[in-house]
Amino acid sequence: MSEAVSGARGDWSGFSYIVTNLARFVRPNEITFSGVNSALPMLACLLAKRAYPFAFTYINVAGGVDPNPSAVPISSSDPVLAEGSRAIFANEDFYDLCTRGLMDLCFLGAAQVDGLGRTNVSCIGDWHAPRVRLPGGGGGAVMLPTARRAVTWRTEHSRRTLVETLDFVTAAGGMHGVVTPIAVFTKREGRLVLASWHPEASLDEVRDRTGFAFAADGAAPTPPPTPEERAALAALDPEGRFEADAGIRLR
Amino acid sequence: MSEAVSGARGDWSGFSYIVTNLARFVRPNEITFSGVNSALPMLACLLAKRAYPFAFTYINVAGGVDPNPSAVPISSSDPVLAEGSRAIFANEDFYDLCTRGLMDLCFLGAAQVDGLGRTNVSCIGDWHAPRVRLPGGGGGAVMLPTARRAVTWRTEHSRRTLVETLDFVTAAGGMHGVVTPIAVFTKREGRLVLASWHPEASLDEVRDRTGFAFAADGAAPTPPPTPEERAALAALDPEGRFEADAGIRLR
Amino acid sequence: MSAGTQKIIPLADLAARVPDGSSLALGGSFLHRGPFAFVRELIRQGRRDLEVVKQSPGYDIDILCRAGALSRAKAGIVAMEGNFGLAPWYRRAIESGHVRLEEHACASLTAGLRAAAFGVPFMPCGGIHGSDLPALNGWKTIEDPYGSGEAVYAIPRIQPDFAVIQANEVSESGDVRVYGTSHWDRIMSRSAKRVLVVAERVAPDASFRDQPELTLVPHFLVEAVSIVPNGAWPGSLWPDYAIDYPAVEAYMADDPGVLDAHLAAGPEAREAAHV
Amino acid sequence: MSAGTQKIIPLADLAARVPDGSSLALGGSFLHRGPFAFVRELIRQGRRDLEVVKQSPGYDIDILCRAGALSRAKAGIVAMEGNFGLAPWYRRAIESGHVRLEEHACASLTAGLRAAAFGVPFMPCGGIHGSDLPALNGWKTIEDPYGSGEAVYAIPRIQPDFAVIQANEVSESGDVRVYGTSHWDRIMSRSAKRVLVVAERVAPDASFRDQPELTLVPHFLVEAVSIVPNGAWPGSLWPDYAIDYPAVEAYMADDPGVLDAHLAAGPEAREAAHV
Repeated sequence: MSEAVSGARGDWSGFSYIVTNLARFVRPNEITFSGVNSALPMLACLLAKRAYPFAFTYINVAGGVDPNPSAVPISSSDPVLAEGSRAIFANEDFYDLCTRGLMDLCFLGAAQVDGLGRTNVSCIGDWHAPRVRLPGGGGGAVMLPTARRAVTWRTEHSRRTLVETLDFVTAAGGMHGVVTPIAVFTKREGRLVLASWHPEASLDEVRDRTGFAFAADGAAPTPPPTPEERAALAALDPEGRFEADAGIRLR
Repeated sequence: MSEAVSGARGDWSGFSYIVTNLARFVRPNEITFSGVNSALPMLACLLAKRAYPFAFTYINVAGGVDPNPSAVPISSSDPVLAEGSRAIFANEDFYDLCTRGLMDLCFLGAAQVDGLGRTNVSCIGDWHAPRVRLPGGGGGAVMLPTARRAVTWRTEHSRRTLVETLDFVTAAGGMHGVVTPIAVFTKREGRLVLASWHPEASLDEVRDRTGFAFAADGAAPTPPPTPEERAALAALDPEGRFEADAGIRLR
Repeated sequence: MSAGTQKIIPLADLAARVPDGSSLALGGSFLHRGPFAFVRELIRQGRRDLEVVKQSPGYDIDILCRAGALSRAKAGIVAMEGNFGLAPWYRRAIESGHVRLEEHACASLTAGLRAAAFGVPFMPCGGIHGSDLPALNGWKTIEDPYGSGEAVYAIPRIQPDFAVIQANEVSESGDVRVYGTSHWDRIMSRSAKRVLVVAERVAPDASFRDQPELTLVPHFLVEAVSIVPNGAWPGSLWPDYAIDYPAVEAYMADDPGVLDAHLAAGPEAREAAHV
Repeated sequence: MSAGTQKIIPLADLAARVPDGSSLALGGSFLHRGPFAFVRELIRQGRRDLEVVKQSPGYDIDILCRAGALSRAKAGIVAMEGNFGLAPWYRRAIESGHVRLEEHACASLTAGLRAAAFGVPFMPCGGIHGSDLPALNGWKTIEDPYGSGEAVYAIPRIQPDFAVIQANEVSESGDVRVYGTSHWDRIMSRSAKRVLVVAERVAPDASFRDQPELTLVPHFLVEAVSIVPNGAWPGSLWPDYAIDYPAVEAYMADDPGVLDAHLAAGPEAREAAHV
């Protein structure tokens, strides 16, 4: 039995925690975007469409605008994500939408995040002689400063992913939220602050495993998934395939 | 009986002279463009397609690419000019094509032309207090300097249309040819020079009626229309409607 | 911009969204696929101090001048076209100083709209060198910062308050489809603060799902839509109808009562009269 | 660019037009609608010193690195995607210094292509502020010459030698049609010096005449075309086929003979073997 199904019994997997908390950044009537290399935000957007009682515009890197994909693809840029769309809103278009200030919520990937919400998706080590060459920021350097809100996620919560000092600043600007398997951060006065932690974790654990200092006043355990959120995720990943592929552990 | 038909009998109307000589600027395998307010260049491009034994790409302001219009429209921007086209190449596209240097031949309108091949399509008199507000240059200021060759026409050959000093420089740059009812100019070393004159006119008449000085070495009477050119124009304007609307007189 | 709400409203309500003083990017070109019923409705509602932003306006700018509704224009070329020559009321409005023109090349106007669409303060534009337009408009050149030696004119951002697009078909949610050339409608719809649409008809959502590539403007960029059959009259709307030349000719007459008679002859007015 | 000539040629001839050292804008994104048969053919022909210009390359850039055919890249994000993670041979090529990367944001790369397409030496690009990328690439800011106080990054013109587009359908003359998202193919086709196309099939000219609005690249911008059914394998080509995940997984194995076996398994190789 998959963790997605077990999640429905009461414990809250890291996979479900990330997808659900990404979805909770979606707001009514806004324009929300998910990109390449972004299976978890793609699932979050599809979850929000199913679980929340409000309308919003979901656009994605496959050119889809409020699509009705016949299947949930492994690749978050799969053209099936434009299936059922009444328009193709292709790459130039959604980047321009963002730079002219109309992208309400944008999910962007990161390898490292610092306490200012800046990201590194370029390299581990020196850029010119990297220990690891990472994918690169894709939309980041342009979208992070220009989207109204940008949100990222890390499947590992550790001092190597949530760092005091980035190896390289791929993108800077308005990161509004960060979700990990055990915590949700939001931004306040230019710095990431803890909004909530996984009910099975604790403030101390989050501090221990985070490389940057952060405020936590007002933070509390994350409200558990609603029945609608659970049902939506179960419907999107009935076999637990995405959950298994993601391989996310709380610890 | 229309002048177009009478033109087929031997004399050469100003209308036929302009259309035919505009068409003669079209070269094999090139990209040629006709725009708004440009019935004569539109007819010239359609004539070239019918009369000349070579292929070229005809694009127009209606988005057409080598169209097969079911009728020749009165308006040179009529969407019928995209009929039969296998692509729509819309306004942004053809302007960009020109600015990046790929527009081989571009027909551009003018009210006044000077000896440098610059044009005024903006005003008669002072721009800020014009005696006559003219249409404006449309493509001119961008296309004239960036097209490989630009050609214009005037339906009146006079010292008020072919001037020593423009009232306003709407567009400057590479005007390669000018056709009037009685003359064809081309550009040499930065100035318009006479290439040929209407067989019923003369070099003296052209000098008399032209406001700018020009060289005329090598100029001669314009070769009369070929049977193919006559037949093509007759087919495009079988009723002489365009000829009548244009109302062009040699004198 | 809202998602999923009912966007199809009467033409009078659509035009009522435009306050006095607004700048309007109008779709189409000359007598082709312009939002002409919309423009007439603005006149009926007595709108004043408008600005037209359009590369090649004609009938639309002329009738706005004739009605005294216009104070400013940004345009590349203005004419009635189709043998009708200059736009006479526009011409007089400029010559008399009642309307202030910012004269453009079509492509420089597009460049200004691109700056708005791309979210940058200015846009380099090819050509223009040697023209008197830059001095007129205060356009500045920028040297290529990468040392090519090229200097290019920078056109300042142009962000109209509204883009008004005349379309063939919309979906029930306001997705916009246009046949034939899209003129500058795409960049207008991406640069304006708000997008209004007048369409000939509603087409089934399924037809948009079948060919989403044909959609020029997705619904979420569209604020509201009116359905006005023959709304581009007296102009053309490909492939549905051609220019009504006799109607344009009648409009051109400079006699008392002509404007009122013309406004009354608009298909949207005759439709409203039946209600 | 020629008009009306026969443009459809064998894939080997198409790839032979690309000299060593060329820069190539490759259409599609990650594993979707990329000109992958073309890329494999370049490898078979032993091409060297190539540059890939693409916002989101993956399999294409990885296999070129694996074959030692690449020396430079301009890219925004590079990954195999679809659970395969990083592109391993690309990663090694960068880490070892065998390939020189100009790292972009996807939109900055688009801005550079736009500069080429629009015929200007540079293009302002939104965002970027605060990133280390400008220092890396020597990108300069330009103050808005119209006094807004905004400073914007100028991206230098990027003009690839070739754009190579993987299409669903072409007309007999080389008009190009793509279904679903066009990714960055449009701007690639307008910025490169030469445009080559690989298509699944030829569709009748009449179908292009019926819906000219669907044509992404008109024939006169296209130099030559090859017809290669399944040419985007092992990637997807909507709506005809999806990613062949087992084939990608087999490709990922770091064992001797894997690259050769993979090249031999390409539909274009199997087709050629039958000739």
